[in-house]
Formats: sequence, structure tokens, C-alpha cells
Amino acid sequence: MQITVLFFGKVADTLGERQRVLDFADTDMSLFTLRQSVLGTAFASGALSRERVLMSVNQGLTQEDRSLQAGDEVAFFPVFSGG
Amino acid sequence: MQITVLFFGKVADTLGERQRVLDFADTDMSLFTLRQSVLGTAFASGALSRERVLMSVNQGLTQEDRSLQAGDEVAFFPVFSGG
Amino acid sequence: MATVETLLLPQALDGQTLYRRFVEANRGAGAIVTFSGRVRGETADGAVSHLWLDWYPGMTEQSLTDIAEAAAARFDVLALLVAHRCGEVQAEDEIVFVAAASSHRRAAFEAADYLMDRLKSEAALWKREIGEGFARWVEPTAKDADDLKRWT
Amino acid sequence: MATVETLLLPQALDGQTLYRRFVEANRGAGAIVTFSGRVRGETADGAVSHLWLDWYPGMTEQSLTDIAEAAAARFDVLALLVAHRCGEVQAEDEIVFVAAASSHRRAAFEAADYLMDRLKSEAALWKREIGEGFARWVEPTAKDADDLKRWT
Repeated sequence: MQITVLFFGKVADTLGERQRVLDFADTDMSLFTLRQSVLGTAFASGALSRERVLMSVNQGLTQEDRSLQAGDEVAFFPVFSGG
Repeated sequence: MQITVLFFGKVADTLGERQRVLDFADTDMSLFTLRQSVLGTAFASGALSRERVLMSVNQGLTQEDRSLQAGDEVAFFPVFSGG
Repeated sequence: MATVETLLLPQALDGQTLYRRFVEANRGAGAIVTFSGRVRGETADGAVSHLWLDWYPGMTEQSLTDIAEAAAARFDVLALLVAHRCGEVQAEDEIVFVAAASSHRRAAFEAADYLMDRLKSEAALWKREIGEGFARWVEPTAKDADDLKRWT
Repeated sequence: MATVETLLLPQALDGQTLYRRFVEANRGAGAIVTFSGRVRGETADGAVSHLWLDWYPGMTEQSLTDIAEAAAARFDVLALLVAHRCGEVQAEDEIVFVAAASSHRRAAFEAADYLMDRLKSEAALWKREIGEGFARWVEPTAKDADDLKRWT
């Protein structure tokens, strides 16, 4: 299944990219798994902190136990900083 | 001695005048005496209430025991109502 | 020291022009709060066509200045502007415009709020509401007194 | 039901035009409070030349709408306007403009104050300060969190 992943703020900066389109053979996948696949290296190196990265699916804030469906738009970003 | 007396708001309305220039033979006079001379009738008739009439001398709020001098500008008016 | 300007206007108060002028003069301030008040056309007594704001030339200007200077001393502001009408003011016309510029948004909000509460009770003005079949001198309400107590 | 308008602007935010428009549209309101915020040129790190406000198209607009609608539900207001920049914003440029119209001055003040406190913490924006020799992503401060708690 295809998942579009977006990055904003410091997360985008750290990864050096703003968007990635991923295709998974597995059609039963949690946000937790996706996050590990995409941000695991940055978490491991300390470049990003797991606690400080928020997640949304189809523009709604959500938690890591959320399961994903084909076509979902996922985003990873820091806490909002407002204006 | 000459005293200019000004009236504002409801006090001016009740008296039907905004300014009066008075000349007193007496040069030793308190604001209390002046007020009685100018507003005594309106107080007596109930048209104005003594407690609700404020006083100023030369544009500074003051009390009835204030003594007056030649050339003073006295004013009588209700409590301010702001905008 | 904050820049303080007060205006007592017997003629029209043009808040839009005052807004533009204040904003242009305070481009370095991080935060600007403004308040614009208009004469309400409706009261408990019925439709108001206009107000008469009686004033005491000299003393009324001084009361606006005193209130603005107290605000400047109390809050961390860069500039304050107070403009108030006097004389005849039509329903829906602007009667007061207040602006506060500060480096901090909370100080700007508080200064504008404080200015309005004090103006409502302590500006040396006497207000008469005139409408179809009635006219009355207005005194400050209990609410105005409560608003003022917030700052003591 | 209050009129609520929100604008997310990748280009210049012209508060003076928004002020004029809002005032003209709400001449029947007794009280209008506005807030205008500009990018400060100085921070603890030194002179800031500009900000980058990263945003998530769709979600960011929705966050502004959610905040404005919460304010409209909470306060007795006739109209609210929220305009916020995104993208590159130069020092001293306007970054946010908020306006609240009400029949009551207290409600207008509170609605504008509330909008600003929530925008500072909950608008879906990510702020980067760029200056001579430094650039950093900014997170909400403890003060921002305290400001937000005033409304809970």
C-alpha cells in the first residue's frame, strides 16, 4: 500500500527532505512501525527526540497505535510554535 | 472679589445656565458659602442633590471647606460619566 | 519613557486614520492593541439618535492626560494614544479610540484595557442620551465601578 | 452566530487594510479590539533578519479556524478575524492580526486576548529565527504555556 509521508519544521530540516512516498507490501501497519522505519535512525543518533515528534494522519493529530490504510497522508513534526 | 462660576452636565441643565460671574464685597469666603448662594434653591427644591454635586476650584477637584480668592474659577458638576 | 498622546475632539473621531498613524509610528513595537468604541443606537430606554458629551475645557483634557500617564507609568509600554470625542456624537459614530504599543503582548492588552476602564469612569465628561421622546443624563454604572476595581 | 474569518497568508499581511475592512463591516458593534504583532528584530541570540514559518497546507488553516471558532463559542462577540503569516517574514513585518467586535468591551478584549494566547501555542506553525550567524527552531516558552492556562 502507498503512504505519503510529510515532514515539517525541525523534522524536515534534520532529514533534509519534506516529502517521501512509500510503498509497503504489508497492508496491516501501525503508525509506530512507519515512524520507526522513517525516523528510527534520527532517533537512534539523537538528532530527533521521540517525545518531541508529533504525528498526524490525514491532517488529524494521532498516536502511534493508529493503524494505516492505503492512501493515508502521514506527517511528522515538532510541537507547534505558533506565531 | 470677582468669582467666575461654571456649571456642567445636569447641573447646567437644572439651572438653565452655564456660567455666572459674581462679585462679592466679602473677601473671605468658603466654597461652602458660594455653593449655598448659587445652588441652595436647587438643593432645597430637590432639583439637585448636594451629595451628587462635585466642585472644583481652578480646575482641581476640591471640598466645601476650601476658601476662595479673587479671580478663582469655580465649577459645579455631577460625577463624571466617561464615554 | 513611553510616548503619550491624548486628543479631545469636538469634531469627528477617525479611528482608521489614528490607527494608521499609530501603527506607522510604532513599527518597532512587537505588539499593538487598539480599542474603538462607538455610540450604541439601542438602550433600555429605546433608540438613541445621539449623545451630548458635555465637557469642561482644560479640565477634561487634563483628565485624559492623567489617565494616559498613569497607564504609561503602570505598564511596560512604548507608546499610548487616547482620543475621545466631546460635544454631539451621533449613534454609530466613534466616541473613543485607544492604542497601546509594547514589546510584550500582555502589557499592550492590559494597558488598553486599563485605559478603557478608567476612561469610562474618570474622564471628565458628562453624557446625555437623546432619543425619540427621551433624554437623560447618564451616570457611571455599578459595572463601571466593578471594572475599575480590577486595577486596585 | 458570530461571523468568523481566518486567513493564512504566505505573502504580506496588511493589518491597516484588514483593520479598515473589519471596522467598516462592524459599524453596529459598540466595541472593537484589535491586536497586531510584528517580528521583533532583537532576540537573546542577536539581531534577527527574518523568520521562516513552516506550515502544513490544510492543517494550518484548520488550526486557525478551530481557534477562532472556539473563541466565537466562548465569548459574546459579533465578529472575529484572524490573519496569520506563513513562509518568510522579515523583521518588523506584521506576522499576525486579530480583531474582535462585540456589543461589550470586556468580551471584545477577552476574545482578542484569548485568540492571541491560543495562536501562540496552538497555531500549526513551526518558527525558525534566522539572523547574522545563527538560525534556530523556536519552541513555545513556559510563558506561552502559562498564558494558555489563563483560559482553562
